[in-house]
Amino acid sequence: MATKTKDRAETSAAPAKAVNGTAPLPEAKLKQIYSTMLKCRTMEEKIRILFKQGRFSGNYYAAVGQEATEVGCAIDLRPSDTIAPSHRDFIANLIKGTPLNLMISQIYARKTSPDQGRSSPAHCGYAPLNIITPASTIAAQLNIGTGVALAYKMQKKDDIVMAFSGEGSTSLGFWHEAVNFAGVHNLPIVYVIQNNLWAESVSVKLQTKVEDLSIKAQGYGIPGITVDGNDAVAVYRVASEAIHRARTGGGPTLIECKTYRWYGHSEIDPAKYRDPAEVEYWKSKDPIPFMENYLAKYKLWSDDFKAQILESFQKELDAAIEFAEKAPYAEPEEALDHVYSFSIRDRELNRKTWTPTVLQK
Amino acid sequence: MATKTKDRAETSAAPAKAVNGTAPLPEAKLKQIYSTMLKCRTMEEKIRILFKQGRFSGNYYAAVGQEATEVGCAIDLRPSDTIAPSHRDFIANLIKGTPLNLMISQIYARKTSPDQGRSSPAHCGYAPLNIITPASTIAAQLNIGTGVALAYKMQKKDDIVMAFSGEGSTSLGFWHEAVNFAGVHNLPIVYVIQNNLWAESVSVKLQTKVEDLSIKAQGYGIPGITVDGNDAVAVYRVASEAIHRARTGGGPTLIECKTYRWYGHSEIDPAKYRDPAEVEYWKSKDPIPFMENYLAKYKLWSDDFKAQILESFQKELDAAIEFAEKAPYAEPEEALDHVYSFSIRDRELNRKTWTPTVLQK
Amino acid sequence: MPLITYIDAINTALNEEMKRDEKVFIIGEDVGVMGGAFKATKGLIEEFGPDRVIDSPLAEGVIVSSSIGAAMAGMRPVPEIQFVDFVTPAMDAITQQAAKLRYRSAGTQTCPITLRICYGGGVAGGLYHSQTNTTWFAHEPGLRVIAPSTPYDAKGMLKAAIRDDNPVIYFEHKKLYRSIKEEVPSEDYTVSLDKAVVRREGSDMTAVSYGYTMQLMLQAADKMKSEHGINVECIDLRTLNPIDHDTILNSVAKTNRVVLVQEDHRTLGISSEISAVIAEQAFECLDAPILRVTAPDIPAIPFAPTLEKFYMPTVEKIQAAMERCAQY
Amino acid sequence: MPLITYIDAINTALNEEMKRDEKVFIIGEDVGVMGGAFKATKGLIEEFGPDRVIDSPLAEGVIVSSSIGAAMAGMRPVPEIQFVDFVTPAMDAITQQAAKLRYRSAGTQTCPITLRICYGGGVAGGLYHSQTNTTWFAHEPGLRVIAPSTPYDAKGMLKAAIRDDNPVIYFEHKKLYRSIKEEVPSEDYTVSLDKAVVRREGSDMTAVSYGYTMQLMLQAADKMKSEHGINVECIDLRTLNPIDHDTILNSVAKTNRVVLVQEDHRTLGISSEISAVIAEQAFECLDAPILRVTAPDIPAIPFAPTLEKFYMPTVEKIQAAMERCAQY
Ligand SMILES: Cc1ncc(C[n+]2csc(CCOP(=O)(O)OP(=O)(O)O)c2C)c(N)n1
Ligand SMILES: Cc1ncc(C[n+]2csc(CCOP(=O)(O)OP(=O)(O)O)c2C)c(N)n1
Ligand SMILES: [Mg+2]
Ligand SMILES: [Mg+2]
Repeated sequence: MATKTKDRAETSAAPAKAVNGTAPLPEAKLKQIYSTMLKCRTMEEKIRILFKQGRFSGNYYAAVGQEATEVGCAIDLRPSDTIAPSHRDFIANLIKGTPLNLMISQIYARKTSPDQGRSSPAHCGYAPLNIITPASTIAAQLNIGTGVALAYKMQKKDDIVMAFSGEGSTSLGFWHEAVNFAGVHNLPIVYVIQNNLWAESVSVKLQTKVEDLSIKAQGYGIPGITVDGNDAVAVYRVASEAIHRARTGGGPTLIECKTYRWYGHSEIDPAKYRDPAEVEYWKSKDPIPFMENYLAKYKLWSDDFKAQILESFQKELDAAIEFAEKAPYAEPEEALDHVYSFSIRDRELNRKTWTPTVLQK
Repeated sequence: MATKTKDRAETSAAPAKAVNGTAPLPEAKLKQIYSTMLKCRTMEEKIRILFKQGRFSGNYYAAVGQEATEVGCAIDLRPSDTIAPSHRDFIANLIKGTPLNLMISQIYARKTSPDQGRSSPAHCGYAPLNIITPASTIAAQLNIGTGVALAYKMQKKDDIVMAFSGEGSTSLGFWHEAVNFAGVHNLPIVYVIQNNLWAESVSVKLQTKVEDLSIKAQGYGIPGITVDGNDAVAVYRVASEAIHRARTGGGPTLIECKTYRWYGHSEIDPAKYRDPAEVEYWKSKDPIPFMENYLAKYKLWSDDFKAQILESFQKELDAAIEFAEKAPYAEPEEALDHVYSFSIRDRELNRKTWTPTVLQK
Repeated sequence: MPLITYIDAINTALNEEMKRDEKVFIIGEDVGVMGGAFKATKGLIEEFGPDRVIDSPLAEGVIVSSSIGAAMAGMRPVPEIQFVDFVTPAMDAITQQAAKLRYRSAGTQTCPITLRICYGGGVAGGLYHSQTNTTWFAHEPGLRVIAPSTPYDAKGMLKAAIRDDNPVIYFEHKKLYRSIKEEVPSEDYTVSLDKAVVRREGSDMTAVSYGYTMQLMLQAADKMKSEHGINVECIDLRTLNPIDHDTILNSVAKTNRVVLVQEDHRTLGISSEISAVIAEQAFECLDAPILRVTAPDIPAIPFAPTLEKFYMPTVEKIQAAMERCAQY
Repeated sequence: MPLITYIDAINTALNEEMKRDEKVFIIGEDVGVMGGAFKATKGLIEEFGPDRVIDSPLAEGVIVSSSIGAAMAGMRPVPEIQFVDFVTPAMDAITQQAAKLRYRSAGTQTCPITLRICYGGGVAGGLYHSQTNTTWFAHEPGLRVIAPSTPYDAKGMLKAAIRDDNPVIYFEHKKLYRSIKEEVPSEDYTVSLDKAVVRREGSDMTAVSYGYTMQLMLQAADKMKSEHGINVECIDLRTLNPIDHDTILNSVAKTNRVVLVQEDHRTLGISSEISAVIAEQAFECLDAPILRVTAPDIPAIPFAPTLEKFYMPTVEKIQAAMERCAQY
């Protein structure tokens, strides 16, 4: 339990080197982290434009600004590991490998989406890669993920679960029940709190009296650590240690990533409740240039490298948008499907009328 | 935040002197604590006999063995303070001053009970003294109590709330929501966990991975302390400090009292899941002789003193039992009362039938 | 009288009640600095301060339970649940505490709270921002459950609820917020929490609904008149618990035919209870089967427009049922 | 065939299913070392160990949600809620997750759990150990809800539920646990989760109930025969969601009279839905009002014996309704 934190000083955000020595990560991994962050950013900025253009309806919850957190945590997960995403973790799909055509179909609520257009945009899951289709209910995915971890343990697998939640989610009773349960049963799960300081319009100061949310781990007897969520390498190292612990029977970890969402809670939220200076401060801590500098230091980055990633991803993305825009909606009656393992179509569509079978008595 | 505990060593149970110097409490207070504990014990042992004799039905949840905790915490509360009791805190009524006739009427579910026989025995509240009538739902009283504390703060009163819960209750989401909320709003409330090691048949080891439950306070940014729940003086000092803090705007405190229930979860539970040696160990730590020794050390105790308390209380108790046994049950139709602020009797008892008002068209 | 929207009616009622009685306070997610997800509480934190307009932690359980406790201690809390889809964490507080506190204490402890809950679909909200869930609470004696469908009622019933001594669940339909306007008195007034109301008189058929579909039902009734000369008496239920049986049964005694309309899915929606009451207490009055226009029995409103449209009751679907009823 | 009680039937079914399929496990409060508050899981921890019979923390939410997740990952969890009065903390897990997971993932993610819930009154349990609350779940498409009333069904339906691919809520009535015995096969068998069953044939009247009151209804029917020569057809609903309409409507088409019996309070109990279905789909078949025998609309069963007795349906109350129905 090397990362178990005892007091505030230690739980503060710390760059990668402070966590686990100074040896840099393999070059390929560093580049993969960077390119994935870049793709996430590109995709979400594009989705935001599509929304503003009215090309899909509903809403979208961008994680722009939080890419280091999501990528640093999830980049190494196996297909057989489970991700339990919240409303803000659409990009978890990109990281884990959900085909882009399917993801954008989700945004457009088309029949070709993994959920055939049932959930709201951004609420994307993908069964083949074990990404739980999220409800909107806060913390629900984390609670279900805890059950998946229970199964993994029972099945003696070395797969693990990574459950994302926002700092607002920590106030909810279910969150507590799940983390406490994981502690008792020493489950293979990593709880990642993306503390972006706001839950819709509510400041973290009104959520809880504590400053570093990883201290909550102490109430459950599990390791907790706070990390700079805008430093992908730091996040990666912290997450790697937690994932390793979970995989090897060491039980759950609570990671708090301090980060920030650049935009409103959703695309219809002008986020006037925030001080513009706060937004500017966090934009200046943009995780992507931060990572570029880091890579550059090791001569792993160039404008060209970036341009190449962007160019090929843009193509993929444009193709996916075209695919989704051309895809059909589900047929109206399909609303009746997948309620149960059996069909209810006949029951709902053909209601019979009874007449007396015998003469009046 | 003098009692805020930083690590395990400090949160361990500690006798009174370790908490707040060595000055003994006023003699009258010490005697009052003792005599109240004795009355609680006497009453509950009597109620258990009455149950075994089949003189009332339902069930009873005795706090025998936990008297130091309850008395030490609640003895100094004002009538205008609120107690939020759980199923095991029937004796909170005795401590706060609910008339014995009414309490025993509750046991007998008579019309003369504060709830007119609606709740199960042991679920006793008393509005004039601000004792919340408990639901059986675990932690519910604590959540409602938190709302009372919110009102007290809004109303700028210096009344406080004391909310009891068992260690099992701490696993429930609502518990977490309430304590976290009290932290954010700095409410005048004292949360007392009576950790009696068992929640029905479930060991505290299966409830949570932590050893000293007061550490959970850290997740809410409030002071937490663990105290020997069988040492009434220690409990009293810890509680006094917490009550004082709450009264003077210092916010909530979480107190864990380590204690033990001697008997089964309820009168129908033989408690076979416990090691008899464990029971014996805790019986040897009986808070009442412990207090007798303490008093004796200061020459405040004698057989005679005890006999006097018992004699007069026995009389009171016998009279209350007689009162209750002679009291009537509510009339059947009274089941329809107090659903709303208005009566539903007419609606429920006199259902009308309609016939067509005009000729057929 | 000013012409105002449904949501303005709510906002005004809150404002006026907070002025009238300093025991009234608001608590919920985003009710403060943001003025509510739909702006129902807009401007209130500026006027009454953060002690009376509390941005709560993300925890519906304690939003309601803290209100219950505060109400016990003399306050008049008006907690808010942002979407009924997220009311589940407060299920214990609502059904086991608020609904039963008066009963379990034989009337000695009470909790006059007014829990505002935003509900309803037809706004591309998808599975978790469109639910109805009125049944859970209409089924609980001890709760008053109301669901106004007009700005006038929205204001008058909210004021009455806040002054009422019982726990009231106030269902406000998000599709109504800005879709209808009505002239609403600036003076203080309240609307009874006990009574359904006849919105449109008619002798040929009784139709009953609440919330958004009440408005659709009125439109369908107009078409029945203009297209078939059939006079549909339209009852706005308004109160879902306890239900005003008399207004409905008096109407059925007159019309002998019934169409019930609800946005909720079919099984155990509010219409089921109304149907059962009629079939039991006004059987002689019936000339035709009691028809229900409801959503299909699927878990919630799916997001895609084709699917949502299939789900929602419409004027056409209601009119078709009225025609079937008339022709029977 | 051995003569066994309802609770033995449950215990045997659990034991057999755990032997048959190692993916089956149990989780709940006191299910392990204590063998359950009523001993439904007695002996299982000794036989299958604490990894498959998990004494959970006191947290109904995670009892159900961890089961949902485990089921997604291939297990067959059988979580238990000790008393339905305490199911509220699991309301989100049950209604928003279990009921909607298959739907929201278009069938790609499913959670075959069997949630056993102990319910019902008449045992001096008081307000918080006697509730019914079946409506909350019968109202939720996506859930199967079953409520066996005999030992044979208790065993066969529990086995079917565990093998079923849908989330099933299994309501077991505490008053039935030890009050009835029946011959139950030792061999493996299952009972359909789709069908109501005619427990007693009759041509004069249809009576429908479930759970404990099903047994009372049969007794009342016997009295109707012996005292009045009236043949009451008794239907045991068994499945509360989705309800088997055909069995009921076929019977009503034959008898033309209906009495519905439920232990739950009146408004929006299961009988309301059955009444509405009949009034809509078999109106022509009705010769009399559809009568409901229910508890009054009060928040829960009060403790004192006078009050509990007033609350509970009895053979006498049921018979009185049958007589009224026959005389109409
Ligand atoms: C139980 C529940 N209550 C309320 C909501 C409405 N809601 C959606 S997101 C949100 C804020 C979430 O904040 P946080 O957990 O910090 O995540 P973030 O949006 O910042 O990523 C709220 C209140 C919900 N979805 N579920
Ligand atoms: C929400 C809820 N779940 C389950 C129960 C059943 N139950 C009653 S008491 C109890 C154990 C309580 O343990 P603890 O909190 O330690 O209190 P103690 O009985 O030891 O005083 C349980 C599980 C309940 N009353 N409420
Ligand atoms: Mg946040
Ligand atoms: Mg305990």
